[in-house]
Amino acid sequence: MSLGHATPATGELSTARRAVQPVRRHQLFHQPSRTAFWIWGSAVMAALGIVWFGVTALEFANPYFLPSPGAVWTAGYEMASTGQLWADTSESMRRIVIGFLISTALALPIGLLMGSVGRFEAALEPFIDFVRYMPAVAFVPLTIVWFGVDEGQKYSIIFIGTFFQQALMIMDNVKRTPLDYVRVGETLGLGTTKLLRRIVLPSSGPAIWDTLRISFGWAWTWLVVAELVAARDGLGQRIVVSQRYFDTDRIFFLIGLIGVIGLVLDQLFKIAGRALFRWSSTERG
Amino acid sequence: MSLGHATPATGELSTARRAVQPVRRHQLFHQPSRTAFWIWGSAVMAALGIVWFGVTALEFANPYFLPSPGAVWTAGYEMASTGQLWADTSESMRRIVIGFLISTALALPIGLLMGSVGRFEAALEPFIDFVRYMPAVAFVPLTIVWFGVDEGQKYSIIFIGTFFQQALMIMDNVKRTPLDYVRVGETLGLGTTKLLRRIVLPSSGPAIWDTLRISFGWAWTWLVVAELVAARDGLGQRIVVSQRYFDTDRIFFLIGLIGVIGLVLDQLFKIAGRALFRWSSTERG
Amino acid sequence: MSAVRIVNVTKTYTTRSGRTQALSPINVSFRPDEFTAILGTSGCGKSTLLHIVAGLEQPSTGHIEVNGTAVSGPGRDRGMVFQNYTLFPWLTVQQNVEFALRDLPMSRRKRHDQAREYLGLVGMEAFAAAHPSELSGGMRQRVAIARALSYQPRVLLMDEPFGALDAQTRQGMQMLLTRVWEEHRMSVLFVTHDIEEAVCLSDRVIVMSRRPGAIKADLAIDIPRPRGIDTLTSAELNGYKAELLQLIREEADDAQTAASAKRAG
Amino acid sequence: MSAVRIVNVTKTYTTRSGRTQALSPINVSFRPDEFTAILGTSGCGKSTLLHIVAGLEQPSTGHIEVNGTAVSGPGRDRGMVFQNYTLFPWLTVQQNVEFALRDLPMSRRKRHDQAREYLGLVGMEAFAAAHPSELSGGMRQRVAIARALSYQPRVLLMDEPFGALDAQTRQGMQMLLTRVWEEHRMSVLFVTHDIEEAVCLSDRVIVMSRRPGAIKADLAIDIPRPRGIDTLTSAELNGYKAELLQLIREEADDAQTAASAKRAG
Amino acid sequence: NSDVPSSSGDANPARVSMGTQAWIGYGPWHIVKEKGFDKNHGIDLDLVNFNTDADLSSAFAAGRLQAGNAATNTVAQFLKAGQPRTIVLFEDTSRTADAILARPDIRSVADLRGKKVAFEEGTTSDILLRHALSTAGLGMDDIKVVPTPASDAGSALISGGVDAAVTYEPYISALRRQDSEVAPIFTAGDKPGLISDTLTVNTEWAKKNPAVVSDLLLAWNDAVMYYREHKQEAQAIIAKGVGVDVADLTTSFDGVDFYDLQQSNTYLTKEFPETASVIEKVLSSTADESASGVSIAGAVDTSYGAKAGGAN
Ligand SMILES: Nc1ncnc2c1ncn2[C@@H]1O[C@H](COP(=O)(O)OP(=O)(O)OP(=O)(O)O)[C@@H](O)[C@H]1O
Ligand SMILES: Nc1ncnc2c1ncn2[C@@H]1O[C@H](COP(=O)(O)OP(=O)(O)OP(=O)(O)O)[C@@H](O)[C@H]1O
Ligand SMILES: [Mg+2]
Ligand SMILES: [Mg+2]
Repeated sequence: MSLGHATPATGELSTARRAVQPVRRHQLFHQPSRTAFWIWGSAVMAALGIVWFGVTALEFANPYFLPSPGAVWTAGYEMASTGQLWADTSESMRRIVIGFLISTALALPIGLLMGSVGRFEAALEPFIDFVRYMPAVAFVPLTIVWFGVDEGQKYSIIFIGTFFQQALMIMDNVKRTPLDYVRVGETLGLGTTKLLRRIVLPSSGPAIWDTLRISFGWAWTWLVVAELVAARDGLGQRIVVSQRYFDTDRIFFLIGLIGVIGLVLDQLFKIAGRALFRWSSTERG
Repeated sequence: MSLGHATPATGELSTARRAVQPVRRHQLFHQPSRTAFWIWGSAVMAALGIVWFGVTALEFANPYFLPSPGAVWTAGYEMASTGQLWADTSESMRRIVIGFLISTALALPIGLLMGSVGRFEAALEPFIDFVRYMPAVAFVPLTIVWFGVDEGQKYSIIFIGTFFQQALMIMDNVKRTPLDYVRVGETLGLGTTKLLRRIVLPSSGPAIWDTLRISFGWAWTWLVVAELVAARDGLGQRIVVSQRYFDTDRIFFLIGLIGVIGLVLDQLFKIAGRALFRWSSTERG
Repeated sequence: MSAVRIVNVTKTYTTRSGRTQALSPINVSFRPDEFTAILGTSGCGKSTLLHIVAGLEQPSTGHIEVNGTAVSGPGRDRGMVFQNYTLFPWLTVQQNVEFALRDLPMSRRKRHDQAREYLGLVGMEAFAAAHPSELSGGMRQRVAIARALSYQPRVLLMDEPFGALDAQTRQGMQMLLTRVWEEHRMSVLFVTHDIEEAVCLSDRVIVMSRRPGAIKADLAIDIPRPRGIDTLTSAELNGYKAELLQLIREEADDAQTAASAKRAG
Repeated sequence: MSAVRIVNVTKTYTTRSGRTQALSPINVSFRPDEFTAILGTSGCGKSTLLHIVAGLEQPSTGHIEVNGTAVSGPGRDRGMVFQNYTLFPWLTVQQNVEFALRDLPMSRRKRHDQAREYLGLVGMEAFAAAHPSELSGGMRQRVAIARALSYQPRVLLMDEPFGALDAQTRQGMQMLLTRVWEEHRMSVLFVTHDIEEAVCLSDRVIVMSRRPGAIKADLAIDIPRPRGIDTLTSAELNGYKAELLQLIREEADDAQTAASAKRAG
Repeated sequence: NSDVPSSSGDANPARVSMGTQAWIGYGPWHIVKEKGFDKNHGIDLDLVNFNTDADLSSAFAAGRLQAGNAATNTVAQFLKAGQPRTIVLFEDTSRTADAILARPDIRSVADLRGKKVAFEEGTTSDILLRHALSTAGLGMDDIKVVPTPASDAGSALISGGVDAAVTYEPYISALRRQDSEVAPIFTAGDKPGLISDTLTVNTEWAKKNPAVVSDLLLAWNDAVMYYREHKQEAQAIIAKGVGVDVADLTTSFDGVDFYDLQQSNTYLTKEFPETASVIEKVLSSTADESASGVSIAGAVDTSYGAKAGGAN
């Protein structure tokens, strides 16, 4: 940063910022260095891997309960070599992305209005609050009745699982727009639409992006439920099928794969967010 | 509040607080009054109810797709009159509470340590981040293998769906402890344990409570999944059985009931939170 | 004709927890080239008054006139600088100033140049491409002033614009504001609770009593212009300061007594 | 013997974005009953220095001695008052003060009384049962001072304790602190960037240069005690103020030039 | 293995955990519980309800169950997965309780060509569909497969998302009640024995507790006898056990034949090998290596039944 020296700004603001990412003598609230993060993180993962390997190698556990790393890897390799794995992954990815986009396309304007116009909040919050407790799984039969057995039904499950949380979270993000920003716009004579477009939306951009990142993660949770019905490909469907044939090796591999994909996408979201919202330093990590 | 007049404190802090709950001329960011909230909220719910009633009364929709309010009510009444509904509700409630308590009992210390001791965060965050994307639904066969078909298996599903999110959120809550509070403790010579117990924990209390409230809501989502297997009672099991007999009336009633229970518990959590953390005004009203 | 006239204005806030009277009836007017400081303890209603003049809040009774016309909403005839840094963090310094000029009938080129000109006025043209987060507090407030001046409002409302700056930066900013104002002259309403700042900047100091705010004193400041750094340690300033200090302390004592009484009762 | 001796202390922060030298070698000591103000622009390392004395940060080189003994961590011989209100919001005023006395070998009764005594010292006993959120900023800082004094540290470290208060409240607090200190006498290190505050409170003012912080000037303040509200407008104060203003302005100018140069280069 | 209880005299009834599903063919076990036939034979039966074969199998494999009810073809999958199971009882055959249902424009199996069919792969529905298609000279490639759990296949058909659905009772009755236009075009009765159910037990456990297994079979026999003598009460008990009104199930019962112990013994020794080979053939046509190449008949052990039958 070329202006690094100018950053410390006023004591107050910078103290507030530092409180989140402190560098401290005491072991409490000492933010570990990036290297420490990698070392500790990998160490724990490696340790878990070794325990897993050891337990299965010494045959402490029935391989049906806990398959060995080798077996899991082989199962994955087999699926990959037939091209099935790739087809499943891309199919699931497509479903999640579309379901997520539909949800976002609706949640964004609704959340924006709910967060900024009191009457919208009053009108919609009770309803959304009510619906969001309803278990998405229970909607499966209804979605079949309503949307049939094609892709629409799958999107609808992902939508039901995602939309209501998204709308509430975006509402919250928007509410945190500093009122003074809006006031500046008002003194310039901007009307409601321009205030929303030019000030409220960009101001809550980083927080909304974070909401999208988190809710995209949740969308994966609904994949298996979405693919229960009438799916020929897809990681969720593959898990269901493997379940039927008691293929724990595959289940392990597939669940792990979903975990890895989730982790990678999360990082991509974070990187994209940092690039998009360079001006914002509020993001963690 | 007997000291009301003393509250406005310094301009700065109170401005910050006001930004969240502003009272404004402009329609933007104008917090609606409690009455307006009730009126608008009920109006929307009532309108949806009337549309529902109208559509079914005029037989626009196949009652199997969309049963009439009357049919849903009758279905509910029947279940209630045999005492079955009450048995199901209390059974589900018990499962959720126990699963949630197990999860919380583990997430609380782990989140506390991850949020305050950098090495814990470094060690556990990657692992938890990895696991939390894995769809809880996919774990059903594994939980049967690991925990059998008794109640333990049901708790384990609720645990898997709740714990990882909880741990990460509590970590985040704890991280927001103002560093200066900890510094005060340090100048008084307190060691790590006392700092955690006397300062970090009470300071992040309201935020942790909020996390518990939200994650308790999520636990309901997993109920149907948890009760898929070997359950004799429970709202989730009842939904599964109704699904089997295409009993849309019952499904509607049960999903609605879960929504209402969720809403009520959420309010109870909020009320309890306000009573427990009277000193905190950061909670949304 | 007055630049701003405040007629019989009162303000009562109604919130969920009750009603707060923030202002008792206020009547006062400001000349077009007058620099007025408004002084008062925290919570006495200074911001409320300024927001009413800006049109950001509606008065409960009474009204505001700007250049002889009653106004009821915000408008470009009144510019405002806030206490907290209100630059938009997602825009560069240049874009922040241009933001105020959008929607005006002028070419892109003209808008760019005009923004650059006002950045020059506050000595910030070198930072046109920087984002607010790269600037210190003082630099940010300089840009905020440039933004408020750029569309040439007749009245400039400043709500503790230097309140969050450290003492040294604050002095620099006071000198800068004095210089700019002495060149451009307009009606300024400057809210502060720093007595020295009030005296050293203005032609007139209005002291407000504590809540519900009312005008307690209205003092002309006869320190010759142009003013400079020496004004800060001049004997005249010290005289006004002692006088205002006395006025303010009466207020503070009242408040203290009231608080203790309420507590005990 | 000095209450506090700072020996060859430097501090360099290493963060993910690089290394920042906050302090160049500092050598200075403070007498047991001396009230010292530390003055400097924002970011010059005042808080860093205070935290090192408090034992909250480790110096990169050098060490600290308290009453002739080297110390390396925090301890009850040094009390601290922070800029932002650091009362625990979940405890009442009384409990906040008692918090500092827990773990000490005294009865509940004694602890209660001692806390109440110090609340009385700062005029807050009437609010013992209130929660911090019910108090104004000035009231909160009074309780924080009571808390820091209650366990009778030999050294009191104050990091811009009045920085967030409005000017009027601030004056009241300065008077309060002066009164308490003149009664109880101890070594005080008082960080501020308000020149007037520094002069009016202390026996000695240390001016720090901008980053990496070093001691630029060390000035004895010979204004007789007890001091009162008139000290604020006294001629002596004005003299010291002009002198310090000059010193500080050199610093500020340097910074301004450096910033512009860096930007252009 | 501590999970496996042993028969330790009549004073202390041997506990047997048995996995079951909401299929009326397993209904007599509910009669066993309700009427206390288990206690009469010195055992304590614990019926554990599952929604899918997969979940039941997981529990079985984990040693949580000593016995499990399953369709004969499902047993092949269990065996293929290496689970130590022994078939000890032939419980029932389905006649009209498994069926291919279709909209009115489809009148025969041959009409399914190019149509969307919803069914759950690897289940009895899969077997039935494959067999039906082969009778019409079709294969799976001639239809559009829509993999759907049996519980949802009906919904898929009603919603118009598919042209035909393969499912079983009680879904069939429920479905026809909802939509009277839907009619069966092929039922299990068209190939008797194809869709049938057996009781399997954990092989190891059975070897250690032969008496308990025999007692279990006797309890089943009592229940079937009771069913035959008190049809209405028996059906009410079963309906309650699977969670529906008896009125909703009456037609379903007509589609199922229960086998008593003697019938079972006979069937298992005489006809079962042939039935098994038909199933194996159909399974091998799935080209799903998870269920091919096993011998179902090889898993049968009639000794427990014979012993119980002899003692009877
Ligand atoms: N924990 C930290 N990690 C990294 N750099 C730090 C840290 N604390 C302070 N610094 C840097 O050290 C320098 C001195 O900071 P310090 O807070 O001591 O200044 P200060 O004089 O107290 O300023 P202010 O008046 O704004 O409070 C600054 O450049 C700051 O950015
Ligand atoms: N939006 C609002 N809703 C309710 N009460 C308000 C609102 N804004 C201000 N008040 C109350 O009105 C009174 C005056 O507030 P105002 O912000 O005008 O004071 P101020 O003089 O600007 O104080 P400060 O110096 O702290 O900025 C205060 O008691 C405050 O609590
Ligand atoms: Mg104000
Ligand atoms: Mg500092």
